[in-house]
Amino acid sequence: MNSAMFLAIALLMFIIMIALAVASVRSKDLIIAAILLAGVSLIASFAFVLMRAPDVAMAEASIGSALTAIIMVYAIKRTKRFEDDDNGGGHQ
Amino acid sequence: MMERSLLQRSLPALAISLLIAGTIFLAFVEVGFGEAKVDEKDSVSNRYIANGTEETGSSNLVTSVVVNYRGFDTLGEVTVLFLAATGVGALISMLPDDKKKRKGPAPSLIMAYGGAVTIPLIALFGVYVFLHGHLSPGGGFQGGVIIATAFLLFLIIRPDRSTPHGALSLFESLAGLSFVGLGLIGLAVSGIFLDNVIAGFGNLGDLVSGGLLPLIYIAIGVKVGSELSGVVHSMRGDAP
Amino acid sequence: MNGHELVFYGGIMALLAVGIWAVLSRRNLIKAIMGLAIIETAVNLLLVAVGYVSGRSAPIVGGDTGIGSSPVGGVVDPVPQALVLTAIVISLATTALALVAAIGYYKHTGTLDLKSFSYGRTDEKEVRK
Amino acid sequence: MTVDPVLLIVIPLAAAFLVPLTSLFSKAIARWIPLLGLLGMALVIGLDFGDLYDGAVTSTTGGFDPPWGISIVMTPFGGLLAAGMIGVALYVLLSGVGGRDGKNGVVYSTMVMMATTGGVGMVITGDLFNMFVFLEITSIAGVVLAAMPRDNDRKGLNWRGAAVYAVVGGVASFLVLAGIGLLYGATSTLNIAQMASRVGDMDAFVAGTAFLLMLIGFGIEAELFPLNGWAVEVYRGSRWGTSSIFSTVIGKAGLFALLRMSFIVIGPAIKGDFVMDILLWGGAATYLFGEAAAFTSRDMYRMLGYSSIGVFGLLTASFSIGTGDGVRAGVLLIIGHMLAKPLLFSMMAHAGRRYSGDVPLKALRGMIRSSPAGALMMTVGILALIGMPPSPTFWGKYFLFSGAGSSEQWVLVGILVVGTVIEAGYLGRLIFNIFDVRKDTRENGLPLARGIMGAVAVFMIFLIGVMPGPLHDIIELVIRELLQPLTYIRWGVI
Repeated sequence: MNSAMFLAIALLMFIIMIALAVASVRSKDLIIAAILLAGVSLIASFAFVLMRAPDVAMAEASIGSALTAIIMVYAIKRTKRFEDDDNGGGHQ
Repeated sequence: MMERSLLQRSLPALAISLLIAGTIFLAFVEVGFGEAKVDEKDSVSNRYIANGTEETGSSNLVTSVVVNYRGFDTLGEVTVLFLAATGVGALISMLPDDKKKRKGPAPSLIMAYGGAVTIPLIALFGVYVFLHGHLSPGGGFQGGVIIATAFLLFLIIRPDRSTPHGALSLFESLAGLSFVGLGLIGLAVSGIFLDNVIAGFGNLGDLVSGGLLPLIYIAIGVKVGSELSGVVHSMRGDAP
Repeated sequence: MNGHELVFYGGIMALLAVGIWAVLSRRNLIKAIMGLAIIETAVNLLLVAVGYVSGRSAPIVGGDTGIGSSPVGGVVDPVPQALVLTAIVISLATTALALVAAIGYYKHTGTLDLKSFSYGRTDEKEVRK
Repeated sequence: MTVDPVLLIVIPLAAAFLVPLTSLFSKAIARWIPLLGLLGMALVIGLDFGDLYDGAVTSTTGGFDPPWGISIVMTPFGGLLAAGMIGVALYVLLSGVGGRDGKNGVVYSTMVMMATTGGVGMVITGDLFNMFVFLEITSIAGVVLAAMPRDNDRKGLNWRGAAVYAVVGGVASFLVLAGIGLLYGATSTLNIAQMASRVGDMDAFVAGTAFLLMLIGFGIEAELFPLNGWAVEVYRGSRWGTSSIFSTVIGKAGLFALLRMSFIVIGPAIKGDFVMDILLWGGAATYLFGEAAAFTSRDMYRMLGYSSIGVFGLLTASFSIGTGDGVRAGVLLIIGHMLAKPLLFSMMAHAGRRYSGDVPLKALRGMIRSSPAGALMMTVGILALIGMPPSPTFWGKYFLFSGAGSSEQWVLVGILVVGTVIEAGYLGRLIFNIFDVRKDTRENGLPLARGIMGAVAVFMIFLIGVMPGPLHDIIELVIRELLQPLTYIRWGVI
């Protein structure tokens, strides 16, 4: 893999990662936000592979995109799914 | 009106975050990547790369750093996970019960049978990963997490089954104590905690090599697996 | 300074900025925790990048074990990778506990918003009954 | 006699791992294990304490000499703080002996032990990343402690504190981690002593950024202004033991880490007094903020919490004067605070145990009649906190004024006077309430264990206040350790 191509892949990866992160922060639906966050982790684990860190990539893929996402979904199920910006909620 | 107030609220936050990130960016660009560190004659990483395999008997240098050179960190890190698992379990149990039972949909046929086939395979893969931690990418953490993922899949396809909480804490305790115990062997033999006293044991690249290192990684794998399973299980709550 | 460093550090820092922005501006607790998770991912990437050396292979030597089996041109720095392995597991622990605290807050107040809710006055009578 | 200081960490970890195993068989035995673990730590530090008079007590782990392996460097300052932290944790756990266990008593005491272990680890480790790991141990244990409700709580104030601390503390520790990455990138080592010996050729901008990250990260843990909003939420909702641990163990460990990094590593890398000045004025601002906020507090948990924030500011300022007297003052103020604050929290909690949520000042009213022993001990604690002689705080403030005066920091002297007056004002109100006897005073006897531990604290206050002499030699070593980086470097490379 030559240097320019490597750079292009890295750039593309970071753009996707940041787009996913922004979308996750802006989403009103917390479940969707959690899934987008798992996407960020998944791309991050590709970035780890690109930076020659296979051990870290394995850990990030399984922890960041599987376990963190699932405990977030469990937590959202125990609370409430939608973020409302005006009055901060109240009992549903 | 609404939009404007939202913007007003997040503008200072945006400015602060850009300021912090920008400063860190400039500093890190100044420092650069790792060329200088790895090539410097007496730097830590240079020595690990040059002598790591010989001194610890592990082909995977990350493993030799995690378990041997910086084994004390790893002990602390397993403790962090232990505290989190204990804390999550205890705190969840203090919460008032849900009014509505969260009865999820029953798993579909494909989920149920697919899971039944894949769970043993995933668990086996987890064991493989932590057994080969000193040879290939992976190790105790990754293996433990993979086992926890298998457990998670089990929770999803059999939501009605109650899980053996006692067994989880038994594994957790025993694995933690064996980690400390393996460290104390070093303290007893050579006066140094976590000393890999039989580092030269076995041939480099064999499964049975690396002295105490694979044993410690097995303990870590079991501990991480049982703790993360405990966390996931407590977060889900009891079966309806 | 070369292109690699600019792209990697720049991308990571943009991610970090998104995380800090989320923590500072979102009032929903779970959103703030997601921001924390983004910060954690960014810092982990940052640490690995500090040890990365362009054109070298993964820090695994000897044997025929797949990735990086022939480190002819040398290997990257294994130390930051070991640190990040630790940090990733720690970040999961932090996230899980923060989520539990958020659940507890919700169960008692009915909201995930830290600012909109205020606890009333407490006095002794209330407790005695 | 020297014992390997790594046992200070190993013993409580083994104890913590034993707890779930033992709980499977007998809950009654399991609840004593954390206390035993703490007693083991106390034994180790007691055996090693004499050696601190000769310099640092060191050890290695993993069988590699530093900087290859992680080393333990228990300096005189670190050893002193570790002893104090273990003492506070013992005070908290022993005061609860014989009383009704709150919910999850075993988990609570395990977390008290582990928060202390993390704090001790932070002050005795010689490795920067290891310090981060211990920081995480304290902050995870801190979140769990903060989430444990008081006995009669119905409002869930505890959850709010825990949630805020979990998020803010998480951000803090990962900013610290970014700073560690930066320092590793610049010096290619993680051993603090080696790092200190290599800062000479560090870029000033890099060092400044590392300082910024450490200041934000550890400053949050040490409750420095303006990063301390979370702390009040924790103090407001948690048990008195948790508040004591936060104000004397977790915060002190964060302060120690900040001082260690600024004095020994980052300060020498930046020309001039930049680092010292920021810490000095940041500390002074924190002091004024804390005391003023405490003065306006209606809830006593928050009042004592803000008072702790003020003390953190005072400590930061006095260490950053950068003279021998400043360090002397800082050490004595730490000792005074570690003795007086847990005493105050425990007695105040006893007086206010009928309230759920906030505890108003009137809860103390007539305490001299309802529980005379508790009232007297609390009065001693209050006077010791203000700095009446004989108390360690008195000596601390004496050295502080002389240090600030002799380095001609007149603004600082002014701030100290104003702060002390405010402090005397609100703490004096507590004393008035204690002795304000009304007719409807109800009997509220002090539990035996809490009374005995209070008496021990009062005794220690008088002992150190009357005879600070034996501490003299060790404080001289602390001065050398903090003000001459070479001393630390020599200890650290073993």
